[in-house]
Amino acid sequence: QAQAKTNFKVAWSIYVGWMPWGYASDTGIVKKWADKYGITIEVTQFNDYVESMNQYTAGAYDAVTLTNMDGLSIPAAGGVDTTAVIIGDFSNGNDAVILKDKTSLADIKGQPVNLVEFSVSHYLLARALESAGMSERDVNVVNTSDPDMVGAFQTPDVTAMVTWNPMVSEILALPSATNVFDSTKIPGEIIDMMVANTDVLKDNPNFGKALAGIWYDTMAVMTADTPEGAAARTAMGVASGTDLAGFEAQLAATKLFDKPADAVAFTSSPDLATTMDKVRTFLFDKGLLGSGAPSADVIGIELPDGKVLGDAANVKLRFTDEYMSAAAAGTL
Amino acid sequence: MRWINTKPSRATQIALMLAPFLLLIVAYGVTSAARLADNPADKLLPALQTLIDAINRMAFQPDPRTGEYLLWSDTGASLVRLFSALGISTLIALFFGMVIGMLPYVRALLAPFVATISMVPPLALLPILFIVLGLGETSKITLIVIGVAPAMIRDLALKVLELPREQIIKAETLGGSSWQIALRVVLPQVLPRLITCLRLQLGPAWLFLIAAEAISSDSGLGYRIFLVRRYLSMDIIFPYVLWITLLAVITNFALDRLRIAVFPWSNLEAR
Amino acid sequence: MRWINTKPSRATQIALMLAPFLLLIVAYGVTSAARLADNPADKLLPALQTLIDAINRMAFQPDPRTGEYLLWSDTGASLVRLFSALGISTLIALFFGMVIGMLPYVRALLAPFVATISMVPPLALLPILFIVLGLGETSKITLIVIGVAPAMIRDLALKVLELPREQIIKAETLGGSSWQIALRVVLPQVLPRLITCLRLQLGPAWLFLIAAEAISSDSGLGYRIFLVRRYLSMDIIFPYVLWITLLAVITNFALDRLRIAVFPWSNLEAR
Amino acid sequence: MSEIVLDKVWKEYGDQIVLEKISLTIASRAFVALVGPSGCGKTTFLKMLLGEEAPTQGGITLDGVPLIAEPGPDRGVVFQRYSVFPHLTVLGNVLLGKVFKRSPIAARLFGAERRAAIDEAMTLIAEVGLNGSETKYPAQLSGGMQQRLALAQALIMKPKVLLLDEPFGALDPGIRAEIHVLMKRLWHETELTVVMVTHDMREAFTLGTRVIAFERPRDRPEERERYGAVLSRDIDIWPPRIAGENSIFAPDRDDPVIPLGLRQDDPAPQGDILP
Amino acid sequence: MSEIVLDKVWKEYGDQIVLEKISLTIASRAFVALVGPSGCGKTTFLKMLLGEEAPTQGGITLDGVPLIAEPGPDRGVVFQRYSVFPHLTVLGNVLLGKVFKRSPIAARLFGAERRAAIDEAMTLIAEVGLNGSETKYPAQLSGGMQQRLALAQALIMKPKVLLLDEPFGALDPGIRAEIHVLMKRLWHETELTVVMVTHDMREAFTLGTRVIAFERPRDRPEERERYGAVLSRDIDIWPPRIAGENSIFAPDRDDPVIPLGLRQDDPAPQGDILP
Ligand SMILES: Nc1ncnc2c1ncn2[C@@H]1O[C@H](COP(=O)(O)OP(=O)(O)OP(=O)(O)O)[C@@H](O)[C@H]1O
Ligand SMILES: Nc1ncnc2c1ncn2[C@@H]1O[C@H](COP(=O)(O)OP(=O)(O)OP(=O)(O)O)[C@@H](O)[C@H]1O
Ligand SMILES: [Mg+2]
Ligand SMILES: [Mg+2]
Repeated sequence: QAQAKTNFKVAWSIYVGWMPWGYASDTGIVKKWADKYGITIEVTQFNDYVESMNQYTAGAYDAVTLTNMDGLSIPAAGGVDTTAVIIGDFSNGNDAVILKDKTSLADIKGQPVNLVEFSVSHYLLARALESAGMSERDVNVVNTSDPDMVGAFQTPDVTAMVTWNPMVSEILALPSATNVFDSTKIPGEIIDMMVANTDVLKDNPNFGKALAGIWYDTMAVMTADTPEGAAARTAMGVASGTDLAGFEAQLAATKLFDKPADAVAFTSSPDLATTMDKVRTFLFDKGLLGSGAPSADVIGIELPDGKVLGDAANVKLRFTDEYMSAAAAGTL
Repeated sequence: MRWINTKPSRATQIALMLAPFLLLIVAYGVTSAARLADNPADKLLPALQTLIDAINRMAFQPDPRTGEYLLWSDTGASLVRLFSALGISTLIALFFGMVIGMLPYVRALLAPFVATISMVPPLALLPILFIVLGLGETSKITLIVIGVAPAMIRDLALKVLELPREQIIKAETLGGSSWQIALRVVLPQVLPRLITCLRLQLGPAWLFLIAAEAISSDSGLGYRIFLVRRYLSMDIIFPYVLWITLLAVITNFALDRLRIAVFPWSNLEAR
Repeated sequence: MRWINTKPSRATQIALMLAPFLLLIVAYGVTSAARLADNPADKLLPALQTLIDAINRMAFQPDPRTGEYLLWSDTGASLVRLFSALGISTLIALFFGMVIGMLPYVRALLAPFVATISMVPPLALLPILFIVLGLGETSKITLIVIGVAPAMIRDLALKVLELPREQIIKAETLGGSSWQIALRVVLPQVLPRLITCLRLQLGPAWLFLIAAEAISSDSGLGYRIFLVRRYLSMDIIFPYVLWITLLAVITNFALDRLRIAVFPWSNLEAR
Repeated sequence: MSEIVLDKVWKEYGDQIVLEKISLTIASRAFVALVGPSGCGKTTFLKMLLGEEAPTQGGITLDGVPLIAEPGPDRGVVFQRYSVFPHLTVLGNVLLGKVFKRSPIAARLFGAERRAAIDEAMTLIAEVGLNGSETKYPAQLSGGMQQRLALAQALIMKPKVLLLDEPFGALDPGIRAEIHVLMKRLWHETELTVVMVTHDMREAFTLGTRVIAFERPRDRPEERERYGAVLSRDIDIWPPRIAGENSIFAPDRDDPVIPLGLRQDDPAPQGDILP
Repeated sequence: MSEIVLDKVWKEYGDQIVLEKISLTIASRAFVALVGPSGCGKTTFLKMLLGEEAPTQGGITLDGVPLIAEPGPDRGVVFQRYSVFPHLTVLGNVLLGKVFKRSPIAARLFGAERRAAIDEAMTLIAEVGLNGSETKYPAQLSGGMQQRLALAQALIMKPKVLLLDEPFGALDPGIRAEIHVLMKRLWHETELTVVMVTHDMREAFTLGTRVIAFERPRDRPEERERYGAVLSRDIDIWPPRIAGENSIFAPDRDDPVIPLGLRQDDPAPQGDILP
């Protein structure tokens, strides 16, 4: 299917950890790196996260931003061999379980919980319930679309909600809302990354390198404590519908890997395997690894050290530090 | 012979009628096969067998989690919402359509307002709706009503106004009061039109139903479509879309039969 | 005097017309003030001043990122999509409406298909559309066309069929060929109806536009509404909704004027 | 008694003067035929008698009492079209007036009251020659039968005045002749003052006791707005027709010509009407 | 020459027999008036002559050649309604036939060709008494003027046969009388064979050279489906009317009664038509 080619399409959707892609595209960083490798990269913004993944899975895009869990359950389970090129950040408070007028996680028992079903919120809820010795049977999940979470929380019949930023900070600003469990309690388990089609990447390693180059260039600008850095953060804030302060609040809840070395270290640590095992077990329980999946092992997950979690003959999700290492080594 | 005068025979007509549907199925089959040859796990255009498996799973096997037959429970939930909303819209349209159409004061008061309201995009007002009405069935039904009722009111008020003035005068010379004329002259004549008008709103009603279910729900046809859309499970989406289409076609047809059965004179008029 | 015979004076009429709008504004003001007194940070019903600030920000101050005036660039982007889509739908409807209405063979072939297609909920087909057509303007425009054209085709074909058979026969006795009759007898008579039919589809067209922009876009009125919906920024959503409503009302009115200006005879007919 | 007196009646629509200074006394039980060119204000005149429009100046009295400014059961009306209710059967149409009278809230009759009303309606239906068609809808009747129905429907109210606006204008001549006979009989037998607008001189002279013509004395387009129509002719038929009495001079002069024996007022066959 | 011969023509719709075994020869330049009760198949008969419907059995020839099975420019037609195009002005309506003939693709004329066609059309418009109204739309004309327009529109094609289906049925009697005069003049002056359906006996005898009646011999409801109408009467008018010649016996016997001097065919005033 894939061959050497020069035109690549990248999809991203609006989320704090992915806003740099829009900024990079607007400010010419993408073009700079694409030119360097003699390719063109078309960066497309999606308003709807699910649609961006679907488009990638259906082959309309070469790379997309998504979370580790969705990477496994959507493209990988959809038969598209996918490689995580860049581990951009992990959620460190961006996702939260919020109760209304109650203050402890244990109070969630028996309540309806509004969340985007089968999303990382659902995973976070499962981990939260697990931590309190409960299971999903103790609550009643109601699917609710993410843009409407803030409005929904203010309605009388909503008492518990799991969602992510920017909705979390909007909701927590309401007097009745309490954060009872958030992703700081499960650090490193909700990972935001840029993935690409493995075949495309294999035939066009320059594409991966360009992506890494773009990302770390942009990181350098946006994390700088300079007027330019503030301007970049302001721009990203506005593009995501808020302002500088709002955006920085979201950034604070995000463990951004602005140095490639940190990302390499995170990717290579054995914790990743543990995390992915939890994730795939969760997905299997929910029947999201394919309707006929006999066990959580049905899809193979390759780790940077070459070890495979699950079916080695059906590896569909690969973690690699190749491109991030190259960035760290300055060999892009 | 001119093209406009050539008429197909009965058999040709049936063949022609079926042709585009068959063509669509064949085109689907071919494209699907081609994509699957490329990537056997492709989900966009599942093979026929996959579709049948999915239908079988959704319609005839209980869901392991809840023990329900999903297609039927989804259909039930959606239809309850749809028909409640359409019922409410119909009553609202009937009341406001009649008073706007009959009473000049009310017409001056409400006609421009309803015309403006009918132009407001209801989806944009969803957050307010939720907060005022909560996330339950009420807000879903209300969304459909808001989306559908203003157009019905306008349509019906227009129908009332279109009643020949002669009829109203005649009714007055028969001693009818405003109320009696409303009850015995206007109402029965707009009822069949109300049904026609309801049929026209079936499409929008389904649209708003799906939109409402996409936003917050735990069952319903639209809920299921948007839930599995997350996994690009076209094997479920396609049958669901076909099923919705079928339900809409049947409702449409049944409403028309109902009109003819209940108001036989309304069909005599047509010509 | 019977209620149906009491008529408001011109002045009363205007007062009555404005009343519901004023009432709405007052109701908003009161509720908003009450909510803000409760929680000064409440975002659901912003104070009037907040709304004016937001309008000022969106309409009259350049966006720091792009230097554009957002309201206008959003409006531009949306209107280009809307009008392209409506233009294309109109052409499609005109062509298919006329051939279905005029040619019995084409009618047998396409009428049932179009009727079925018009019942398919287009929102459910969005993923396929985006994959087949990409995410550019094409797929957004196509969604609107898919949502709007089948209904227009049906409506128009019906109008063609409703032309008195006598007229067609008369045209034939004047020596007209199928083509000439289409061009000089049928087309000019369905054109005004086409405009009416377009007006009826404005509501749905906006709906689909907003839905398409909600999924993938980087400008447009619907895009902006969905973007800021995450923050419940009603201070932006309300003005945008009002603005969309206003645009729809103006378009609706302008199309009707256009019809009367271009086809003066179509208004003589009305009564 | 039902004498109508118009005293210097003017009617204007906005700037347009339609009728100018009409003064007229219509005797009780007269049959006035009103003729005049199209647009001269005949319908407007009738609407003023109905109470549907008010005169701009001047007054109208019925039996000396100013006219009620709304159509009511004392004045019946039959128009050229739309005079019957398409959603009611023949019987339903004729019953309606009775129902309105007896049942102000439910607008429906039950039991004995209903049976009495039906009896009365059936008599009237037979009177206008529609027996056998009681359960049909107007769309299943021919044009002539529909106008008969409209007459029956109006007459059940026993109005003092019957106003007819080109009631037979849309009928074919054969059917028209038959309904003329009926009309004349009804006028003879019922306590009615009739005002009928018509375009047909023959009809005016066949039915009326008095023929009145409206005309615009100034009718150039630029004058249309500024001058209205006036009463231009007022002819009493001689020898006089008197309600309830045969003409002494020529008992059968008013008979219509019966054409060639084709039954033109037959109901159209069902197949023609049902789609 | 335009002789129409019908040879044992039957017409059935599905199981329903409408016309039974009609054999008839219509001489060139005849004016046939066709009468009969509603639903007996008069329109169906006309449609067969038009080519709009085909006989179930039997054949129709025009000048010895089997009839083309489609309406065409050799046979003109005027219906009771919908005979003119509402979206074209008077001039546009009359021009249309010329335009169709000369411009097969664009269906529009330009320059000298257009001017010539307009001249011809204007003559015909004057002929039917519509001069001055060239730029009006049909909705701005009275019913009588619309039918005059329909005649002019049909006649510009110089058809051999003119088929009229109750052309004047919807007109008021005064207007009808005027248009009768016109119709007769046109028939005298043009090379036309006319077949006219009418409900009005007087009209049939005033205009026709021959009056034909259709009737169902068996017309009980249960028989309607099984038996069609037959040609029941065929009367040649005597003394004969001959196209292009004045009647020797009574040169003015055919004049219509001119009523009371009211101009009943005046165009309705604009205010009445514009909403
Ligand atoms: N509601 C109205 N508003 C303004 N003008 C009106 C109204 N009704 C009638 N007219 C005008 O008054 C004049 C008389 O109309 P009317 O209908 O009384 O005429 P008519 O004699 O009944 O004509 P016809 O023979 O065509 O029925 C016309 O010029 C008409 O345009
Ligand atoms: N297209 C058709 N299909 C089936 N039946 C038809 C069709 N057209 C006419 N008929 C039937 O044929 C019979 C004759 O109809 P036609 O219209 O010729 O009558 P007509 O003599 O013109 O009547 P009218 O005086 O009412 O115009 C009627 O019974 C009618 O129902
Ligand atoms: Mg009138
Ligand atoms: Mg006929």
